Amino acid sequence: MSQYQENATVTRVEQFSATNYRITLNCPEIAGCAEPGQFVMVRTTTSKDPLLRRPFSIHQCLGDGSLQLYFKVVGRGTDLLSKVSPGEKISVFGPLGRGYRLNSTKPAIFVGGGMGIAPLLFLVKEYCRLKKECGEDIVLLGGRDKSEVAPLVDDFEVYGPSVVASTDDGSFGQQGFVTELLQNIALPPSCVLYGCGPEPMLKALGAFCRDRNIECQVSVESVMACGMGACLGCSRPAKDGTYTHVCVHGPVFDAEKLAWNI
Amino acid sequence: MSQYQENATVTRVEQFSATNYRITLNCPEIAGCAEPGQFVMVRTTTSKDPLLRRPFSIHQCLGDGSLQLYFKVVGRGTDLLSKVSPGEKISVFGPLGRGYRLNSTKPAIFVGGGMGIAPLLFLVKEYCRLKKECGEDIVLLGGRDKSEVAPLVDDFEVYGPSVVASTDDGSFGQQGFVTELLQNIALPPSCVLYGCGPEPMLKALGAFCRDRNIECQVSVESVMACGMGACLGCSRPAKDGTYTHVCVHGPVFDAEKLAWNI
Amino acid sequence: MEYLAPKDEQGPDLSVNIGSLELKNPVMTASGTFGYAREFADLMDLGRLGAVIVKGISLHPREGNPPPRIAETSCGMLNAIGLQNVGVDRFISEKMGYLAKLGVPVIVNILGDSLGEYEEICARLNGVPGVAGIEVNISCPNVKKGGVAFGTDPLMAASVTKAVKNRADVPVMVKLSPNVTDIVAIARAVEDGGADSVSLINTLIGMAIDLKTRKPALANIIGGLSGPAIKPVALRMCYQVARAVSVPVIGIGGIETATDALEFMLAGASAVQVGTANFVNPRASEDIIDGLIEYATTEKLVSIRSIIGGLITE
Amino acid sequence: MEYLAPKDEQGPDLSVNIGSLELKNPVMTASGTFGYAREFADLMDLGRLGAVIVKGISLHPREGNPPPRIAETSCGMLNAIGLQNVGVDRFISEKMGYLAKLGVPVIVNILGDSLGEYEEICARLNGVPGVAGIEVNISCPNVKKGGVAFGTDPLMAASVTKAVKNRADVPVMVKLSPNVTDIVAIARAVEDGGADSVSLINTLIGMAIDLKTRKPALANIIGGLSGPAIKPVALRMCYQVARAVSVPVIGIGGIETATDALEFMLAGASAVQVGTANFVNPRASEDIIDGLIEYATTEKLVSIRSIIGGLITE
Ligand SMILES: Cc1cc2nc3c(=O)[nH]c(=O)nc-3n(C[C@H](O)[C@H](O)[C@H](O)COP(=O)(O)OP(=O)(O)OC[C@H]3O[C@@H](n4cnc5c(N)ncnc54)[C@H](O)[C@@H]3O)c2cc1C
Ligand SMILES: Cc1cc2nc3c(=O)[nH]c(=O)nc-3n(C[C@H](O)[C@H](O)[C@H](O)COP(=O)(O)OP(=O)(O)OC[C@H]3O[C@@H](n4cnc5c(N)ncnc54)[C@H](O)[C@@H]3O)c2cc1C
Ligand SMILES: Cc1cc2nc3c(=O)[nH]c(=O)nc-3n(C[C@H](O)[C@H](O)[C@H](O)COP(=O)(O)O)c2cc1C
Ligand SMILES: Cc1cc2nc3c(=O)[nH]c(=O)nc-3n(C[C@H](O)[C@H](O)[C@H](O)COP(=O)(O)O)c2cc1C
Ligand code: FES
Ligand code: FES
Repeated sequence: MSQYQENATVTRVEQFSATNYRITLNCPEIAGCAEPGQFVMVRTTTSKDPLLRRPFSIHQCLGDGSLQLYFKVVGRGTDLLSKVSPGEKISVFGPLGRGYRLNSTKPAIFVGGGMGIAPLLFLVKEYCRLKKECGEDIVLLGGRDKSEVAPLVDDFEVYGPSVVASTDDGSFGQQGFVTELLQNIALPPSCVLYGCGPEPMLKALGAFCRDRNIECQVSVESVMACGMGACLGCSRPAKDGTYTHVCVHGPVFDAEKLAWNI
Repeated sequence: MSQYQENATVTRVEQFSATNYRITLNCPEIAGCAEPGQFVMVRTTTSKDPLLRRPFSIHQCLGDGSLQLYFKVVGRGTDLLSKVSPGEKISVFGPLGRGYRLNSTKPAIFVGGGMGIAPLLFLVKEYCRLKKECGEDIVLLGGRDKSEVAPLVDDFEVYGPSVVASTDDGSFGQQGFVTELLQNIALPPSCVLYGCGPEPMLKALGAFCRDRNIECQVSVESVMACGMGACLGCSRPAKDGTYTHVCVHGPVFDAEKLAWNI
Repeated sequence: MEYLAPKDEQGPDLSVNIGSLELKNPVMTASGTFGYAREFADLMDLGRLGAVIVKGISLHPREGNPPPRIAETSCGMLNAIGLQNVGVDRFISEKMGYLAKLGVPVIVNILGDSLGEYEEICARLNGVPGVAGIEVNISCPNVKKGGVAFGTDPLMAASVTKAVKNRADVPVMVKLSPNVTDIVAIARAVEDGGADSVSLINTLIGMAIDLKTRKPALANIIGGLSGPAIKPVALRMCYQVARAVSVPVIGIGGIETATDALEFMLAGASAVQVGTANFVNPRASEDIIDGLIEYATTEKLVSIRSIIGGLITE
Repeated sequence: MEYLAPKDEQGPDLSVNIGSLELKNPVMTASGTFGYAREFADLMDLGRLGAVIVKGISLHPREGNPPPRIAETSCGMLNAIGLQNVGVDRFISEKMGYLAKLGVPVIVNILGDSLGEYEEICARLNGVPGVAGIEVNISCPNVKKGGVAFGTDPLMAASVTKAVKNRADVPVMVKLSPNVTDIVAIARAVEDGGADSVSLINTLIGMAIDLKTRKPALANIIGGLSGPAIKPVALRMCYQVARAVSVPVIGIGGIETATDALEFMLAGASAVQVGTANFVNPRASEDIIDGLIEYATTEKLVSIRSIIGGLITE
């Protein structure tokens, strides 16, 4: 698992809603070895304020050495990132962490909530590539409103799985949480579930899968300073009472291994 | 003397050389009451780093509420300022300090070295406007090379005075310092000299004028935090042994009143 | 006095009490960063301030340090003004007239090299119209005790507090230095000495060097660090002191926005002072007051006082 | 040992001496910010470092503090890792093997709650191949003395230094806390206690609050402030200590570039440590080494040592 620090050129900026953006970066070294579920640390400014890099899941790796990030503006770092223009350079460092373990013989359910959709596109693409035929696989996408989900549906469908969507306000797909969608679908036998999204959703996914004895891998977040195991800042309680570190032991964990604080 | 803090819109960015820029800002309140030799404090970023505003002489006030700055990139603040684009907004606060006292009955020599050229354009314009006829007045402009001086010559000549230039490398006008030009021109009787530029040049102007009993007003620099008399940071030794404050007592002083440290 | 008008009837109640001093809102301007207020008259409505704290005043005028006196650092600045000021007599005759008419409590920051100097300044300020309080800067060196700052030793800090309290006819706020091992010990000593409130922090001692010239950036070599860079230290000290003393605490250090001010209040500050931010945005203190009104309105606070010390630490 | 190769024959002489420890250049990585070096192997040439200082090691493993452990502040960050580490035995068995092969001096940062713990860690490190020095973190609370940090009292600082010196078979660097009234007094005490060098500064104690949740940003409430924000304080302390002691001083605090490193050296540091910058730019320490080579070349320095203490203060 090699890691690279690249001065990536921004090649495209897409704005999906007032706060949601997708940017495409040319960083061939990172894109060349990234795996689904891994993340990168991005410098959003050349100033010393904000000082630290920001972690973002790898949304997609394209064959031409590009890598995409899908993100929401929540603070100063993401605000700065949303304002980059094609041609600008930003420092990106990765790929980092442990991604999803791909089990290409089993049918899969992919559940993404809000920005948790980000890593799933790369995951679905790789999963379907390995599995060749993934018509039985299901992608559940949940968001606040239409603008958070709709622009991505085609990107998922192109790989073959069926895509079902929900929104909090009912403006697209079913109204409600993505976990409600899950209750209502017919699960393929001996499937595996891959999730990413807010903590309450991941906790619910974990409980759902435990009840049904389904393997459940989730990608979680944490405050991070280094993103690569050097600062020990990204600790999070594990079920065995110890701390695990999201940047090196995760961000993807077996839901069973984690302790949920909420 | 009113002061305003305006969120000025950048309307034009001109690049004269690798390091020299002129930007035009729309800030009607400040432009509406500024006097030649006064300055403004500019925020070059919305980040907290660099934290403080930067002082810049008012290069020109145009009738339409615009104000121009002419500056050289020497560090991070000026670098950021050189990268603004038309349409962007930056916070400008002023007009500040005491400008040149205009003596419109006397013939005038204007001497600008390097970025010291900046305030002189506004000064020459106002001087010539008050005096109506300024064919006897002389503008001496000195710079490192052609790119620092040549683009501005027309802007001065349009107001009527004769313009003589020198450059350190001889690429435009006479080779040498602008103070050498001064030695060689015929001074109109009972003239007044207005200077702005590096300290050694100003010191030399002061000595030159003292010898000839000519009134000499110079604009000097200092580190500044507030630009308006609140921090007492911009002190500079005066000839009487006290400290004077560049932002409120200057930046224009009678050369006679200052102590020169160099 | 008219400036004690407790609250603005139009909006939420922002008034706070600093002991016997009632302020219409918790936003004051920090000493040395707001001149004598007049400098800001064009740029904001001075009458809206909770209080104005003026540049430190000594018994005799001081010329201050040679330049450069200022250097920028990452998210902060260093200053070594050297306590330049006009001296207490000229302050009263030249500056207090204007200040007294603002309709805002004026707190006079004072400094001295000996107990006697502190006492004498208080004596001269007694009865001067418009003076609503005294802030005692104890970061100054005690010339009689070998130049160790009054503010670094609990006994010395207590003695200067007592001296000022004995003389002053207005409430006394003591301003603590952060350059100490145990700020809580100093705060307690000052409280025991009779301080009506404590304000903190003054600047951290720092230094900057210009590699090109190989010289210190300040002629004085060392100076005081202020601005957003020091906010975490200020917030921590404020929190620790507020839990340890029962007099009101005034938070200072890197406050630029209403959010910053509210964080200090959560940590236990009854009011705040805005310093370096005045240079970055001359309207900073008024913007903070507006931000507090907005916050109190959105959060439906009956009074801004309800958030003082409201940090949830379970 | 091969890592004592004094200089890179290709470029200017960057070698410096920290007492008996000769480093091929003055750039080390600060404890707790560089893991156990392996984490950075892909991102830079570890073999170029002047020295590696590893995460603080205690006698027994420590789990560290609950999350959140980190918060960003203006030009800085707070951490309350809680000294999480694998303990000295697992450090030796699991980490030293890799480190010893880097060809770079490895300095082990150690911490304890009592003199006995410090002594025992030294005893276990004695003779371990690759350990070139010990850095003693004295910012930890002394459990026997009511939890007051060893580093805040000159007598306690001296006693921990003596204890470590008596046991250690390698040079001892003592790392000073900046959260004190008089860092010079601590530095002198530590020098008298036998320290071969002093490194400074450790983090300033700070705090951050999240207004939205009304909670501290760190679960531990307070934490250590590092990064560019603290550089002016670090530089000042470095300057003061370097003038007061005769052992080598190692500068730490907000160093991100070769310019920063050179400023510390002008202030009197014989070497520097790079901390938080490793997070911002994982190649920071190597970039600094490149920058020093460039500076030494441009300035035609026979040796980088010639600028140590070269600040011009006339
Ligand atoms: C492994 C990993 C992968 C991630 N992948 C993505 C991704 O693909 N797309 C994406 O949009 N984000 C992702 N995040 C979250 C992202 O890193 C943060 O949103 C970002 O760091 C916020 O930076 P900021 O400067 O804008 O906000 P800050 O100024 O740091 O914070 C602003 C406010 O937002 C809050 N905040 C911080 N992080 C989050 C968050 N994650 N969600 C909501 N509020 C937050 C803060 O508490 C604060 O109140 C990921 C995080 C991790 C750890
Ligand atoms: C009243 C006044 C009017 C001014 N008018 C103008 C003007 O019209 N045009 C203009 O270009 N500049 C002008 N200046 C200078 C200008 O303010 C500085 O160049 C600017 O603040 C530098 O900011 P920075 O962040 O780019 O550099 P910094 O990062 O602050 O400094 C970078 C390096 O440049 C050096 N430096 C700082 N100031 C100067 C300077 N004045 N000249 C050369 N080197 C410097 C510093 O010592 C440092 O080594 C004026 C200054 C004053 C006080
Ligand atoms: C230029 C300047 C001058 C100052 N002068 C004084 C002073 O005279 N007396 C005093 O008690 N504090 C003085 N201070 C300290 C401030 O009042 C305040 O305590 C400190 O700057 C921290 O707040 P800030 O980070 O908001 O600036 C001064 C600060 C600055 C920046
Ligand atoms: C995340 C983190 C962990 C740290 N852990 C230790 C430690 O274990 N032992 C120690 O002596 N210092 C520790 N430090 C302090 C640093 O070594 C250094 O002294 C401090 O961060 C200042 O330098 P900087 O501004 O370059 O980061 C730690 C700092 C950080 C940011
Ligand atoms: S973010 Fe630094 S160890 Fe995980
Ligand atoms: S710059 Fe603040 S007083 Fe002149």
